[in-house]
Amino acid sequence: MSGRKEERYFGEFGGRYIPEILRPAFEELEAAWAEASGDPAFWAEYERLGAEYVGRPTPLVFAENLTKRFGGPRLYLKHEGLAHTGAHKINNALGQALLARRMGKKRLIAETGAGQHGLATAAVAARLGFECEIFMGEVDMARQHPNVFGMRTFGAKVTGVREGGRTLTDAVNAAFKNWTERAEDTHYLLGSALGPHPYPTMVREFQSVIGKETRKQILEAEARLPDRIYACVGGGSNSIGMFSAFLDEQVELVGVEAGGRGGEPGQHAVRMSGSGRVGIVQAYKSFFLQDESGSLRPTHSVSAGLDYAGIGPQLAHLGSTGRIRFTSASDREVLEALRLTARSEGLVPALESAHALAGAFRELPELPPEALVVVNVSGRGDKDIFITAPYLDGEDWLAFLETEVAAIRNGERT
Amino acid sequence: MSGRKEERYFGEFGGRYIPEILRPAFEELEAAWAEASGDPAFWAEYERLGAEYVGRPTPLVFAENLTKRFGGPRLYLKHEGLAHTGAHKINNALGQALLARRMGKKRLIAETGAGQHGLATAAVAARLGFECEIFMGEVDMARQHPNVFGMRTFGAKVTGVREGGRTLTDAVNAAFKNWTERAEDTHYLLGSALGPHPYPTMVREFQSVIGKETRKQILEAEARLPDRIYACVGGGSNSIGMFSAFLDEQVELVGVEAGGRGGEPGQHAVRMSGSGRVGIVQAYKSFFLQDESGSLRPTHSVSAGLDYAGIGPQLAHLGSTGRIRFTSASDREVLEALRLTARSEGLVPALESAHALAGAFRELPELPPEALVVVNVSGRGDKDIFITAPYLDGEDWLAFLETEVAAIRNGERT
Amino acid sequence: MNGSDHLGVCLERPPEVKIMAHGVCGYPDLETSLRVFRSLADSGADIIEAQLPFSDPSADGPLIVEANHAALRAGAGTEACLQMLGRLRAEVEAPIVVMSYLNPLFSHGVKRIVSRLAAIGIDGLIVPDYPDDEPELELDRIAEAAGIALVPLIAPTTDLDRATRLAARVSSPLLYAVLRSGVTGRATEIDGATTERLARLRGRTGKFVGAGFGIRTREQVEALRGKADCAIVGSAVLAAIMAARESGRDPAEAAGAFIRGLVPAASTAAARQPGENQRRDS
Amino acid sequence: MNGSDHLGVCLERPPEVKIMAHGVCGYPDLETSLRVFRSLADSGADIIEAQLPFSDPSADGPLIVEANHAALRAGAGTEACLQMLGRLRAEVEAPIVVMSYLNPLFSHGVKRIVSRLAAIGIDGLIVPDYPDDEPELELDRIAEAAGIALVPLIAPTTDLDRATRLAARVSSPLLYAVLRSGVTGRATEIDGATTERLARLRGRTGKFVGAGFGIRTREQVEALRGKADCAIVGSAVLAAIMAARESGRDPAEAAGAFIRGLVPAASTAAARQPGENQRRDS
Ligand SMILES: Cc1ncc(COP(=O)(O)O)c(C=O)c1O
Ligand SMILES: Cc1ncc(COP(=O)(O)O)c(C=O)c1O
Repeated sequence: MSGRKEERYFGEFGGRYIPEILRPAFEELEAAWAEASGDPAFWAEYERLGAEYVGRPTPLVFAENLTKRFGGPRLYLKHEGLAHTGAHKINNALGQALLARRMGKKRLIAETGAGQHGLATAAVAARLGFECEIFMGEVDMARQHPNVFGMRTFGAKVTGVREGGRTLTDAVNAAFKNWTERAEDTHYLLGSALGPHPYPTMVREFQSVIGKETRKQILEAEARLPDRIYACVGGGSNSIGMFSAFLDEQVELVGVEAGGRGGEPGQHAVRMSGSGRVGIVQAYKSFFLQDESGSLRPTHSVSAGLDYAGIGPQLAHLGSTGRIRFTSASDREVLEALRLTARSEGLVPALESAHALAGAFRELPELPPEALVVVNVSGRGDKDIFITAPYLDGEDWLAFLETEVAAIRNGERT
Repeated sequence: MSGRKEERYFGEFGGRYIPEILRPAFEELEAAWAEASGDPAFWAEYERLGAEYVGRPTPLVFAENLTKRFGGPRLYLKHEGLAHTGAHKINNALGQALLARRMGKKRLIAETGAGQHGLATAAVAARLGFECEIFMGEVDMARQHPNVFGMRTFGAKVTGVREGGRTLTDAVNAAFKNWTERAEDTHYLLGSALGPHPYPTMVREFQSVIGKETRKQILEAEARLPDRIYACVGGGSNSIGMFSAFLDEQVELVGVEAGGRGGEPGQHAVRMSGSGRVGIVQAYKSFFLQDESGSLRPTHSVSAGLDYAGIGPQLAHLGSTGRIRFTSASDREVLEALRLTARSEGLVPALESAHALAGAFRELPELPPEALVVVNVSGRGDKDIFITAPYLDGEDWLAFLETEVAAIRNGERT
Repeated sequence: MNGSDHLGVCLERPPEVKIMAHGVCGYPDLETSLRVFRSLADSGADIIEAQLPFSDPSADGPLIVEANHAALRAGAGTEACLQMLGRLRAEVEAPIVVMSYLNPLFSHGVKRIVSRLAAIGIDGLIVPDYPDDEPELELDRIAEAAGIALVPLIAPTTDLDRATRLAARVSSPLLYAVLRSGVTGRATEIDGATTERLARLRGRTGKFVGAGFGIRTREQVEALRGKADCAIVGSAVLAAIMAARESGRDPAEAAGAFIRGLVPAASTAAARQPGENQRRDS
Repeated sequence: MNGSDHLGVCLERPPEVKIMAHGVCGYPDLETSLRVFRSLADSGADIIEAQLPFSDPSADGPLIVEANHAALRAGAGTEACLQMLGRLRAEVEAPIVVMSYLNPLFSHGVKRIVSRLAAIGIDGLIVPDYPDDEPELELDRIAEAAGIALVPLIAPTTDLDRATRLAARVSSPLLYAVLRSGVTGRATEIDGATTERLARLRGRTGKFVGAGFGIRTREQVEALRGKADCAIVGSAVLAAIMAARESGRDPAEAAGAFIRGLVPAASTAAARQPGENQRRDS
């Protein structure tokens, strides 16, 4: 048995429930990760490209106007939206790509839902000279087309997945399947802190730069640690990346899940604070939204990046032990939080990140004025324009799209 | 006469050809600028927000793959696209907004063409608590609608300009006109290093952070100054911001203008390396694309941000003296440069910035391998998706837009 | 008699409040604009203000901007406009003041265009974007030398000391007092404070004061009586022209009718009869 | 006789290369899937592989995935599938092996579902995402205790030493040798190297070797003769069923016909006649 149990599990969650055919790939990956993660030169290169290419550190912004509005607690925003390609996803993409290079791989594959992870992977692949193929459910391809276009611009092949609900889960399956065929030359660059060991650990380590920077920045700004930190939770990479630096501190950690349209099955993606049950799906053990026969349920969220039935095993564990408190925000609350943040701070969060903000806005008024709060803004909102514009801009947006269609048809756009 | 001639002019270019009604506004602005620009506290605040809000410094990226491709000269990219709101424009917006706050103004107005300057101004206005109105030609509003939506998301009012060609020039006029009515409580936040004194100086100073950072970064990376620097030239703010740190050095400075579809009048925006003539328009003296009666000609560029008939007076001067060499790149060259940069370096430049890259790519093969070249990538390409996607993504993009229109009509997007 | 003097003579005569009527050269086309100017003069306009069309008329409101662009689209280059003005000069006695932004003048060559204007017999020049502290073009000196009155613009924000200095710099007998901030074309309320200001301006500078921006009714013209010497009417004339064009009526006739409606009750058409406002050769 | 033994007995009898035929419980609906399984058994399938439908069948190719989702849409929950399997068990003699991903088992409770499968009379269990180094679920121990054969999957990448260890861990008489990388459903070329590997696997482990992934022709089945004991056929059966549905033919009949076409020439229907592959009560 490779990998001791305590390495592979977080409490009862985690593990590596892989088919026999992938065993060599995982053994290779685990060995490479063990070796690289202990090598200062590896981290030096990660940091060099993090600074030079990703644009790290991302700033910690004091949200002066929101602080005033909520009458007290000082609110800071960690702005991962300023990272290259617009979200924290690239921290992990860069780290794994460097590992893949070290392993001599020539090709990167990845799943993507919202497209942010695919975009980050495609960018890093271009930069580091990998061939790249991104698997994406056909439903997601249709609703997140700008990111599809973005990935292609970076030279990646985007392969539509026709199976199941044709969304993120199906893309994960497709990527794993592709990997079983080409494990020799291919690294599967998984996009969140989930999946089989060593992904949850590896992704957390690559994302922990968020928490480390935040810790340093808040100490510089306020000379103390925050009382509370909010992060949105899809698979869990931005939240665990932020939280990991504070696990041993007196800091309340709050994960905000996608409340979607309401509590009915299929209308949300609330796994921890809702109806999730422990299961073993996509090769790891965690909380999943599943039916009584153990099949994953469909999910819904206004933000494609939180629209997933599983959650990273470390978060499942920390949620079970109570170290992380979980809550959720509805689609409507999220759109309002986005609007308020944009108008107050001149910063448009990704819809995913707006969940963290919505969670914070709900609770800020109850906090004492001397409290210190950080919200992780995992990404910027540009990517969401096709979702937010119809909501916030209505008729104007429709008219604009119709004009564009006509212009393309008339050959005015070439 | 306020402002000595040597302050207002660069060689024979510049000046302040304003109507009598704006004189008090300009005297107030000039005095405030003189006072603020000499106050270290002002710059400290500019730098603090630059770091915390804008995300400065932006990285200087070594373009390893392009360097290899062009067989020699080491190529670095200054990545202003990682600045908040996606382009260098925010450096200036932040600086002027801080000045406006110091002057006790409550309202910011600005013109915008591509929408990047409007977006930056709207963001900064939200952040610093100003009321905000952006003037934008109706033609530009239609073709740059995502930025219109972005500005509105920040709470700005976007006012369509129905006059003239309904593009940037008309928006400038509209902003000036609006200013004449509300100068007491309003600052006109002009978007490029042009217009009447003190704008060209002021905007250059706020943008000079680009050049200063680059200088420091290239010295750290290569222990010497570059041999050549390329920047695209619309109004001239990113170029002068970059170049100003190198004017007194042995560094060749190259400005790349919009070659558009070709040399015929109306098909390009080549003022310096083409058919521009000296004129006095929009309150400053410089090179303008004008007809024999002194009226501005229409211009064309695939990039809305370079689609302007005038050029900043300091660039006009430095072009006349030969200190800056001007060249141009055609729409096609620019789209190819964008594609190549995306695939080689995992970074999608704004179409404006892709002009600088296209100019460099044309000349790199002729340079000796030991040469050191910097290109200013003034912005990121996300904003251009409605222009680049029909070109690069064709049918797929059309199909996507049609699906969106149908989805909105069916109420699936609310 | 040079342009300045011609303007001065006109301003000294009755009526008490004169009308300076504005039109855009070449709008809607050159021939029609010539007929419009003629009709303005025939209908009681004491002074003609003829604007050279320009792509970026930055002090003008929507109607005048629109007329500028329409004129340019119809081909009214500076050269063609000058020729039209030559014909106009031959036909009307009233002083003609050319309004132009700087660039059409600069582009033509300042010296060259001023001497051409002088040769035509143009009396004055209004240049809204030529401030007093950018004298490098020497437009002021050149106009002066050619005997063309460079009419200073005085803004509501210009204090009296400065207005006095601006007035003293030029030999123009007329000042153009802008009645309010903003651009041409919107209605202006002419209240007591405004007329007081005009009167003080007249008193301090000893010049004739024309007042413009937003004048469109006989009442507004009346309100100037005793405080200013000339009502300057621009967008309102254009509005009449545009309305006529929309309903298929003659623009020149409509422009004239509008001016006749403005003439103060006290200064009857008869009072103007023997004056300057007649075509020389009609 | 427990499941492992039942499977062992079947594998010892002729024909030389047996057929394990796969179907998805509840596809296209529960009744039809029951008829499909019956028809497979009637038509010469020596072993039935019945898959519990699951939302994320991560080792399967497109056809099987599609059938899984269709079955779920048609309401084939685990409970309903178990009942259908009970009816199947009562009707056919051939060993029945249940194929399931972990989560349907885990979700039901591993102990509980294994004892229910045993009670029904299921002979074996194939769980593609249950690796040997995650024994915490104790599925291996629990299945063993219930006498159900937990059939190990051996990948082309599994070396012989490891394969031997995997085989030795369980009392299952059968190994499932995956013929190539990738997922189910694409054609597989069965070359000399492949059959040699199968033979060595059989030799080293002393177990019966079933070979699957991409088998769809009689020639492929023939190629296994002397090297492996069982051809495992999955997607190809589904393809026949889907084609039948599209053209309005009976899926069960089509599945049977497909299996009849696969049976090696040497093992005639007659040779199987007195065997296990008859419904008990037909
Ligand atoms: C901006 C942003 N935030 C959050 C997420 C959710 O993922 P995770 O929970 O792994 O951070 C995504 C996923 O696409 C994202 O794009
Ligand atoms: C990204 C970018 N680069 C360049 C420009 C051109 O302006 P300037 O020449 O002032 O830098 C613009 C204008 O919108 C822009 O958005």
